[in-house]
Amino acid sequence: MADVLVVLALMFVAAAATAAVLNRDPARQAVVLSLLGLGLAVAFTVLQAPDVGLSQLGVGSALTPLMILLTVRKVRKGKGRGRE
Amino acid sequence: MDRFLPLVVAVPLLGAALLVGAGRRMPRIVAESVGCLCAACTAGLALVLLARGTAVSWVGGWEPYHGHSVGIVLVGDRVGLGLAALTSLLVTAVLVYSWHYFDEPPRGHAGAYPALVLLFQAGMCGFAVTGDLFDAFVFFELMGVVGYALTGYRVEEARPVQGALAFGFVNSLGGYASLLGVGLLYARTGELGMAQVGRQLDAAPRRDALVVAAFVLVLTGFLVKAAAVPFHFWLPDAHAVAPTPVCMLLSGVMVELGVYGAARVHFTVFAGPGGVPAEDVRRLFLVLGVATALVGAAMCWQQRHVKRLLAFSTVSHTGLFLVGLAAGTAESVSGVCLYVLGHAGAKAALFASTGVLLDRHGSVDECELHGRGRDMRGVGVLFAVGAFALAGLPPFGTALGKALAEEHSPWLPVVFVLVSAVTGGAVLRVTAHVFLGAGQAPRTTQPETRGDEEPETEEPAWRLPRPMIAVAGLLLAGALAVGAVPALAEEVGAAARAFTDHAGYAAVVLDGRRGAAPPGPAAWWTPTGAGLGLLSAALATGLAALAVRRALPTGRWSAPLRRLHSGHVGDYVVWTAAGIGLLSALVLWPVG
Amino acid sequence: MNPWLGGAALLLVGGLGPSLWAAASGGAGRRVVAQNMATLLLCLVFLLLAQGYGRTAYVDLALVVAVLGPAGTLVFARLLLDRDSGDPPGARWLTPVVAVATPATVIPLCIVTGPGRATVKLVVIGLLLLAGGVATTRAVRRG
Amino acid sequence: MSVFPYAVAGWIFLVGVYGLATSRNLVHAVGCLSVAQSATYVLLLAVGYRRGGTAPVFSDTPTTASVVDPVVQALALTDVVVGATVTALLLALVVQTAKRHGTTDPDELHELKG
Amino acid sequence: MSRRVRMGVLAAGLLATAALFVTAFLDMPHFGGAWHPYGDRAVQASVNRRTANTVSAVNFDQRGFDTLGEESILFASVLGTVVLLRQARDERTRAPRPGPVPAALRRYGLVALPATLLIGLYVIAHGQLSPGGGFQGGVVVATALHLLYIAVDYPALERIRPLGLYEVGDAVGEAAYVVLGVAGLLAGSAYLANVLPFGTFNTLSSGGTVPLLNAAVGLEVASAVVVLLARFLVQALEIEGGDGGKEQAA
Repeated sequence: MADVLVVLALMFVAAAATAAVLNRDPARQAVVLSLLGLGLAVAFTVLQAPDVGLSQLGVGSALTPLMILLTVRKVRKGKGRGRE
Repeated sequence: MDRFLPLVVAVPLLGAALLVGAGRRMPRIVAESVGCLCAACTAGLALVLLARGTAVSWVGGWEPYHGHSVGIVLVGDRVGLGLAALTSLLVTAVLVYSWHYFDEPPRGHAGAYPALVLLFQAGMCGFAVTGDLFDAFVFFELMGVVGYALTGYRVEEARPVQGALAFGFVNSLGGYASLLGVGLLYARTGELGMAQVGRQLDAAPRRDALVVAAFVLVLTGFLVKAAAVPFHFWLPDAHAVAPTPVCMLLSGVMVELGVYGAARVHFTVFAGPGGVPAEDVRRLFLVLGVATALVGAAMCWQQRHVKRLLAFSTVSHTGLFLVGLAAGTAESVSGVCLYVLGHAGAKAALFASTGVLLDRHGSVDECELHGRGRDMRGVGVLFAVGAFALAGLPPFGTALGKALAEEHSPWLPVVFVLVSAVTGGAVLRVTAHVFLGAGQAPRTTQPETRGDEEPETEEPAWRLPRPMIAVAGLLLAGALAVGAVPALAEEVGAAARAFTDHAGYAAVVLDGRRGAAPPGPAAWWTPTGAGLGLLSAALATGLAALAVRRALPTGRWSAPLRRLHSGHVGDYVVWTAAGIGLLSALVLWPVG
Repeated sequence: MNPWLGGAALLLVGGLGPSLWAAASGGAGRRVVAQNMATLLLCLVFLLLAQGYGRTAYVDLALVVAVLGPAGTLVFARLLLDRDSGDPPGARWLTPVVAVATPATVIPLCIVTGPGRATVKLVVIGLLLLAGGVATTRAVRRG
Repeated sequence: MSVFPYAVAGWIFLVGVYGLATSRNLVHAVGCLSVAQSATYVLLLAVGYRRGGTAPVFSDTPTTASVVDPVVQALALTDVVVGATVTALLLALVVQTAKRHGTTDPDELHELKG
Repeated sequence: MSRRVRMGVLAAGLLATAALFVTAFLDMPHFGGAWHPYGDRAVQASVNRRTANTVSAVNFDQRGFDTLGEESILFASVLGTVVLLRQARDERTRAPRPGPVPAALRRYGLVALPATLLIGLYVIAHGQLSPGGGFQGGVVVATALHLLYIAVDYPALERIRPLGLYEVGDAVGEAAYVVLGVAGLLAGSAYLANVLPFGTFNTLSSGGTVPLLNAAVGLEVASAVVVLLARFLVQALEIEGGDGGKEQAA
């Protein structure tokens, strides 16, 4: 049973990683990256590493998306002004 | 005394924390003094420890019990501590050089620049003295992170941020490849210390794909740092655009630490019966080294952006370091060590002199600067001397190092002489154009990086900045001393014998065996070595003279090679992936 | 076969899998809704895993998701969603799913755990999850 | 099953490198780099797993319990921090690149050539 | 490189790397095996020193030097971000306008903030006992403060964010870690040696220096993340201009 969970979680992680790479728009990629982070947290937990899972949650759920989206916002703002 | 070894990392870290914590209230002069002081103290500590011989320190007091420990070991053997001392001395020189260098420090962060340099020092020293694979990765990343930030320091301009990005992407990727390799080694041996991993591999020799893959992956990260072909693309982009004092560190020691990492891991982990066969490693270093040396030299000759030219010369000399390592003998390794010492002095001095040019004329473009350096005789002399040091004119340390490193194969001297002549000749050409106004201003039509940089310094200086020139002069004197002091060469020889001793390293670290270094022949100048050095210096002069008279064919032959250096992050990543494949092919190449 | 772990596997396949699919395709609104759904279900997955492995220490993960998950969704709602693009598809299912799934997981867990500090923690997580679910739904649907 | 977790780690690394190499947007490239890094976490933790083992945390379990390897977990923890900080620094550089070059497409960065 | 060449080289490189991976993985010890010599020693050492969370013991005691490097990386990257995202000479700031936020959301933010803060502090404080520790808790604490931005508005965040103080906190955390290491030297032992009494297993004060180092890391991480996000927020919301160089070139 434990192995089944490991396989499921790792499959989820692999799928999320692939999806994160294939989503070329950075803002939308950020959503997938956040799911990748959540998936990794589950995978770490089923691999009996809750400490790592916790830090992945801390980094992946709000911090990284916030940084990426703020970057995207800044970058788009700059571009928009350039066109005017 | 050994237990003070971790302080070579802790002191700069503490200095950086102090500079950031109190930076708001700190006048600039205090901040810069604190930076210099911390760097100098670390240098002193490293030198004291170096004088005492090998220092082994188990951080946290976790000494091994029956050869096993749960802690991290720092191993200050003579090569590691020597590099830490070199790094610290160079950092001190750089901090003196950049006294009031930048026009305005970030608002409210007067200490930011010295703090970053101190963190850089901590990363490099930590990497040099660690005896643990994962710890090496951590300090590798610390070096990297600070390196990216320092490279992109001048955010007002377009190029630095682009160069820093390429640096960041490629180096981080290389670091992760290394970490994957460490993971594989951990799976096989259940250990992380280099000595322990090496012992475990030898205990049950199984030279299988796992060991090869671990070797290739760990090496990938270090060779990215060392800028070996095809991992070298980031280096010219980063070195051309980083602030000049930072270039002195990047080219002077950081790249060499990549070579050191590769050599250290090879000798401590993979050189035993359970590792990678010596002839495979030899092939790998030889092919990669020769390719790197030739590509670097060819590209170096084509540049008009002086910092980029120097960056490519670093690439090509790194190639020669790798070639020197290929033999794997104590003598060739001692040659590489001397070469690295001499090169650090010469290259840092050349960058320092370039910084003076940039400070005065707001450009580092060979064409634009044509003849404009006539009134800067002193800088011109420094440039020319630096060029001869690169070319390997005896008695510079570079020449002695090359002489010792090239002797193990009959055709290697050809590569050494050619590469030294081309890179030295390129710098001499610049000297002739800029400081003598010789020939006509060169023109090219190819797509290339021009040297019209913004000045980095406070205001155009009307008087030559004395500290900057003094630092450059001192660095050149150091490069000269490396080749002129027999005691130093003797010490380096002993250091190299200990460095290449696979089993001896593990005995020192794990069994606490502190024998005297195995005796060996003292390496010193030979007539052949000196003659080859003179030959390459003469060739360099000739090449420069021909170039000034335009008697050489134009650079059209190199256009395809130049197009590969596209400034495109995606391309660089592609080459990194291809490089992993190339490394595996070289290691696994069926012999005979 | 441990029913708690089975439940976690079921939620992983039936809940997080489709969420990933929705988060990786379609418009911004649909993605944010999927992300929100994923964090809410993830919290329940952690609770079930903690019970299934018999490790109360793992409950801390659920506790952290219960506060950071909604925070993440609010980040997306604030910086990714268009203000005037209306209700994203699927958003109206968020509140019912949370309202049903949270008690359906937490109450049996409380019963098994019995009264004590651990139960209080479970109840707190459940409440945080409900509050977070309602708030994020509001934020996602505010358009 | 005996190699599946390792294979997942390898796949993630390759996919990340692919995305990084073909990316047309630097922010996306930073995301791909962090994907590639996830491979290292997965590999490390897979290496340290012990079947039937539980987390090496003894606050709620006897110290005689069979546990998985805590060392790789400490390594992965360090690695996660490294990943987050590198992401932050690279994003800062992307912000400045966008400002100074007016684009985030690596194909349109023309300053450093030859 | 042209697109086709790039894809070709990439395909070759990826295939070779994949082959390398596959052959190596086939030689790996099987997944889930029982042989973990270093791990077993680490568990033993941790229990001997009465630290219930072995991972924390490895992080802060046995391999504390790694964590010193890790915290320095964080410290360096925050400093690097501060330097890289500084306001350039050709840029100016503008006061951001507060955006409209639904009242329900605002209420949630004001309730969730203290709850998140408490949870973060709890995770830091129990680092040597249960999963968690300075890094994890520090991130949660920092995220808690930013609930003010994402659920209320940016000016509200600015009011509780005296940046200078957080920068000092970042430096103090880093310095505290370094100095605690030196304390081991001063006590006559090694750098970062665990020289304090180990206490009683499974209590808050167990583990000797582990809780102290843990607290130093918590302080540093929380402050560092606040400073880091502040630079991004200022760039995205306040700073304008900055393509002066581009315009001149055009």
